[in-house]
Amino acid sequence: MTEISTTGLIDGNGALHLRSASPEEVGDSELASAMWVLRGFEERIRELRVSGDVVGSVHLGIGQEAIPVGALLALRPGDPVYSTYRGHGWALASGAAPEGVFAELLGRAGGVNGGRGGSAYFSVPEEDFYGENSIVGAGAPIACGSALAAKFNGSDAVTLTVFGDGALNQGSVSEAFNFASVMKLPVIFICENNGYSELTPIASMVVNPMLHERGDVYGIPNLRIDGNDARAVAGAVGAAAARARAGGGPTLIEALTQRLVGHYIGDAELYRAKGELDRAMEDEPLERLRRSLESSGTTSAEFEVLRDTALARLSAACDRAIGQPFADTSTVYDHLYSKEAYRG
Amino acid sequence: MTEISTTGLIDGNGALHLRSASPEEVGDSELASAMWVLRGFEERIRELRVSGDVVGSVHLGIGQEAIPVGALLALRPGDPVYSTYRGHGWALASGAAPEGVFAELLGRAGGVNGGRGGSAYFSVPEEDFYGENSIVGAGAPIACGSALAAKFNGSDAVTLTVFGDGALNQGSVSEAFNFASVMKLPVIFICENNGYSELTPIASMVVNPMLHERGDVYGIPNLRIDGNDARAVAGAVGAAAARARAGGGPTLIEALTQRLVGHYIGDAELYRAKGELDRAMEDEPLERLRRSLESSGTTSAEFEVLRDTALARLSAACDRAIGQPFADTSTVYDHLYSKEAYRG
Amino acid sequence: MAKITYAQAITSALDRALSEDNDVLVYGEDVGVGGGIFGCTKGLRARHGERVFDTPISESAILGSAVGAAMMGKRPVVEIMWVDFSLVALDQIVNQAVNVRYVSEGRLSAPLTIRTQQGAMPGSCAQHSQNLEALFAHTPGLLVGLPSNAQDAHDMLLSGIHADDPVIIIENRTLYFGEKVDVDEDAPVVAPGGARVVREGADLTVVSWSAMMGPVLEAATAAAAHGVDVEVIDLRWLRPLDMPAVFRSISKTSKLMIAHEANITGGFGAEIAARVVGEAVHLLDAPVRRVGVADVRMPAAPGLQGALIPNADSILREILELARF
Amino acid sequence: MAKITYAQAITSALDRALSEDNDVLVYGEDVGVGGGIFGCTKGLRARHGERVFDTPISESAILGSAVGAAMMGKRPVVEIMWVDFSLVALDQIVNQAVNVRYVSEGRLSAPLTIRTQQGAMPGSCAQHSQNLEALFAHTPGLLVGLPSNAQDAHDMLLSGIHADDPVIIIENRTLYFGEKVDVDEDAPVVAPGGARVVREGADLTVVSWSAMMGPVLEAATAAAAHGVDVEVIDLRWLRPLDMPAVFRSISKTSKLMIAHEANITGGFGAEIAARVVGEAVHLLDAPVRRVGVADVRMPAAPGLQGALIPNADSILREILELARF
Ligand SMILES: Cc1ncc(C[n+]2csc(CCOP(=O)(O)OP(=O)(O)O)c2C)c(N)n1
Ligand SMILES: Cc1ncc(C[n+]2csc(CCOP(=O)(O)OP(=O)(O)O)c2C)c(N)n1
Ligand SMILES: [Mg+2]
Ligand SMILES: [Mg+2]
Repeated sequence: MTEISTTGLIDGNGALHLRSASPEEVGDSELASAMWVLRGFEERIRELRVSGDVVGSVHLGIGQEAIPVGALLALRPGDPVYSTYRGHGWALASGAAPEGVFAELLGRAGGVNGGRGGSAYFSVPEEDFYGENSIVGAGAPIACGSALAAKFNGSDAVTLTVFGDGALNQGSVSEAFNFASVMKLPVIFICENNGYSELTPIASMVVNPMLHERGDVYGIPNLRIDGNDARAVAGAVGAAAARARAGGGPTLIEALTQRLVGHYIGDAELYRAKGELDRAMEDEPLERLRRSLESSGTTSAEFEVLRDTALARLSAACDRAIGQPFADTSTVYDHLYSKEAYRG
Repeated sequence: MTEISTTGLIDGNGALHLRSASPEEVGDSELASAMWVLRGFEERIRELRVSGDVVGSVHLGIGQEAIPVGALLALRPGDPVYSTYRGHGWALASGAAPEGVFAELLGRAGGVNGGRGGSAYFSVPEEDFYGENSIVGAGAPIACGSALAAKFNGSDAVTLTVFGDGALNQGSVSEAFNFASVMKLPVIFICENNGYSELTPIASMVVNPMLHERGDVYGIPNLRIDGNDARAVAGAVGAAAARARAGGGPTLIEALTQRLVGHYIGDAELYRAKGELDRAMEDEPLERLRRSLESSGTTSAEFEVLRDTALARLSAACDRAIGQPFADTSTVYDHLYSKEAYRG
Repeated sequence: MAKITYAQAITSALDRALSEDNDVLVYGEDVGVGGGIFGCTKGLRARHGERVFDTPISESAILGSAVGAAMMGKRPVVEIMWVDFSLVALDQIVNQAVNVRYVSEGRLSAPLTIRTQQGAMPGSCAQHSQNLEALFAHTPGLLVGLPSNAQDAHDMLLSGIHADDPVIIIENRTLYFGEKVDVDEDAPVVAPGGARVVREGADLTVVSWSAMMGPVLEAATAAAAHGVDVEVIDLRWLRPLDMPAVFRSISKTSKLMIAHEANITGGFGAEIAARVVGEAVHLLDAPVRRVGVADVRMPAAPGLQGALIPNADSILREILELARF
Repeated sequence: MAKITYAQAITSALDRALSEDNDVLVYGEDVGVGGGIFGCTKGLRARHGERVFDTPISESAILGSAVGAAMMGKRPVVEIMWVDFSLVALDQIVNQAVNVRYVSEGRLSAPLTIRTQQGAMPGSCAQHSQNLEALFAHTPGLLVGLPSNAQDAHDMLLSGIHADDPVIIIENRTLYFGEKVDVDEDAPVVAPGGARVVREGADLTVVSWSAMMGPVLEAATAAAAHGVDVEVIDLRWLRPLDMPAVFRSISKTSKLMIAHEANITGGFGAEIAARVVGEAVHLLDAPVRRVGVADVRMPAAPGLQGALIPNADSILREILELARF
């Protein structure tokens, strides 16, 4: 029986410390706890969106948690991460304290960007999370620049950027692939293939469904992995990071997953066949971990303790965020330029 | 000994009639004549540029003539053609009368676009030459739209678009590949691989030099051919056109060639190694045809007749163009919109 | 007459265009099977089949193919989901579509219609909140319309589709699901252009368009209570631009305010002010006042947005100040 | 002091920036080994090695990587060969670079510098002739400079590289190979901003920038012979915008003309006119006159271009007409 650790990777504020953990030493229970932080965060946000405390388009990563958790286990402090609008989990996995992210989505002054970024476009540079991006594909070239900086700095930082299946059809992503390849940049491209771009199945938008093969023509090593298995993700990202740090250039990882919810909160999901998600529910990362823990002797009560511990910390963080004042409107003109004089 | 035809594909105005010819029936002498029209046009333009009668950036296709000549032999009247700024030869091969193209570059009223397009951005819709494009890569999506129209019209027209080796790194081209593939559009993409993008060798800008393989990931049939051999080009384009007309979708053809001149007239070509073009001069399409004709018994005097006939017609056309009035400045506001009232 | 929303008026116009002209194609991301992320194309695929279709997330391919298809005689109506996304493929509009007719001396044309939507909404981020009409209005060869109500959303879209030129119709997503109003779905198709006086007044003219019309009209009503009689013009089209309508109004009121949601510097309000001061400065007895979003990026938090986006109250304050001049 | 051209002044500034700061990177298409299609980066690769490099023809990758590298502390100076090409990748400027600082509340910044060039030249086609400064000046968060002479080309580029913000320096290729003039290559680096009065005059103010400064100054000289004393302001930066310099001048002259090569409608001249009529209309005793290219596309033929692009003669006519008002 694996020893149950409810807290190894979560601190008292609900912040994850995946970057300093070593994937090999992390047990299923710790993985489950970490994933509960991501899942619990999203579920709480869904409630807040429905209640109107959070507003606007909100894209949840429910079902996709194993990718950020696995990836960040394989990365180190100082490795920059760039995600899409579906990025709450990536921020949390990078190490962002939930309070600041809750506050951001709630438009509070203590939000990681003071409420300016919102759900779909915030960053947490302190945790090397260089931010979400709400323009499909735009993060890929930016991540190349981050890797370029590391290369010129002689640093061994590896940049990771993530985008969806649909994003592969955006020209900027192809440009980024070639640019990264020809410059041998230390960057990892993760394609979260959740089968859909908003309402449209990727299967109807490409002829070759092996999306990772887009790397072939650029000479970018590429592979397809089970994106619902955090260890598989950590393994692939770890190998890619090692190659990148050794000067071997970029890797493209296609991580198969499913989003168990709508594209955004409120999406009626009319595009899904009835029962389409039934199998996915069996396959989803937390259900798998539950089964795995069970098979190694963990009871469901014990599993619930893992979950409840994570949720309790999130809940406290959310309460603190709600207790914050709203973003101060008197500062709304600040920080457009480095100098006030440039506003002229 | 092949019979020498100096005129089979050239009419009295120097216009080519390749679209209605059948590639199988065209002899080397006819090919040579056609190519002399393209070569002679460019050489005359070079003189006119140096003398200042033509101004601005002018991109010659000297050395690359076998691609348009071969391609248009394989196409039919009504098949739309879209080229880049290096498009004089494509226009002529499409069937444009040299006088109108000379006049266009000379800023004359009778230019194919009344002098508005100039060397790098003119069209000859009457000959299904839908024009040059001076934005690298932009023609590829536009050609997809042309093919889309054919598809919805139930027409069997095949659209051909051409771009350079460097253009493959422009995002819009990747988007066009996927779009054409997923919609099974009747379009032929020709990549004229002349080894350089302006001053920069393509070899230093891609990891995989087999450029045609870019088609692989999109499921686009693709091949690399000798672009200095008009028959090889006609064969590849003919096969691609047949597939497209049969509903089989796009093809990507990489045609290897060399430009024997600078990127633009005035380019000092400092980027070339000494002697780099020596071999190319042996390999270039007209020299090859000369050798081929010679080996089948044509004398060099007879070859010169072919050339001189073409040049004489070009020369007459050029003189007529020079004799035209300059573009009328009083019409410079016309044709911005379909209705004058929209200018408001 | 049907009682429908702004979004439904768009669907209705597309339906009519597809029915009346077999050359009309309607496509874009999620536009076909899904019916559009805002439902503006709902049911069209079922009714019109393959002429309504989904595309990859490839704005250059969408716009570029529309240019090519239009050159070959089709009438593509393509959707760019947010105006912000046009920036990944602006080339196909500004370097391509608008040159086709002019450069070919009218031998070719590119009668495509681009539908997009813009503006900020509580929570929308800086990359989904811009108002970019000024970019398009600075592009000769393009026609630019911004409908502020359901009837115009219907009519202006049809005007665009029928025009033999590239047209961009910029909708506003805050208007999509408003009140259902009577829309004449058989209204005759007219040529693009023409501002509309939506409120007559004697003291001061406010020119506005798109979603800003709502707060402007509210402010105008409120101003009446303060004894200021405001004339309100819905400009509707920035190209063609109906300056005569503006001149007519200020020749009566002598005071001009322009209100838009775009950032002020370089916004289209500047053009209107410049035309007035260039051609009719004698008609004015006060400075031209521009109202818009200050020159910052748009933050997501509703409170911060509220501090930036003009509303009925802030517009009323501006009206009263200008009236006092 | 060295006698150098505008193009060489750019090379000199880049050389200095590369020498003084190891974080400076200079890259773009043909920029490295080839030394730039206009030779503006000639010799830099030989002197500074890999920090000066060539890229694929991938403007999104060029601009996007500059955003990312700048966020990580580098000082990328990237070239977009023609301003027209920025339209294939405008997203990386307008949706990305300019949001970094504002949205992060200053936690991040993106101090990239974009060098590009614009304008028409005899024979240049509609896709290589645009003047797009108004698009950039409508983008809060960006600094926008247009040097009109070699010293400014040198100094403003260094100002841009040193600024902790995204900057676009729009050069003009008709200026690259002009006369060699004395350029102080050790001039102190100052912050962006500040217009310059290049000719003092009492009767009428002309505000202009970039390549239009030449014909404007010629026209001003010619106007003197007609008894009209023209003050000429080189605006230099559209952001930050030095309106006080304009106000100072018109408080003396009471007459304002703005001349640019961009299309008139929606050009930046409109903004200046609007600021004046919004804040200082009382200083004027005549309509504000805008001079620019009429709203068409740019044809290639030199004769046709000549009929569209303002020159010393046509500007003089406008000056004299305005002076007579
Ligand atoms: C350039 C651009 N085009 C379109 C959109 C609208 N959009 C937002 S998310 C999305 C779908 C993206 O699908 P995918 O890449 O598979 O990512 P997922 O949402 O599934 O994580 C689209 C089309 C956008 N944000 N940016
Ligand atoms: C989007 C864009 N970027 C850059 C340029 C400048 N440019 C013109 S031609 C050219 C090189 C193109 O090389 P290639 O595609 O190989 O075609 P070739 O000129 O060799 O025929 C470049 C970079 C452009 N016109 N458009
Ligand atoms: Mg997806
Ligand atoms: Mg080439």
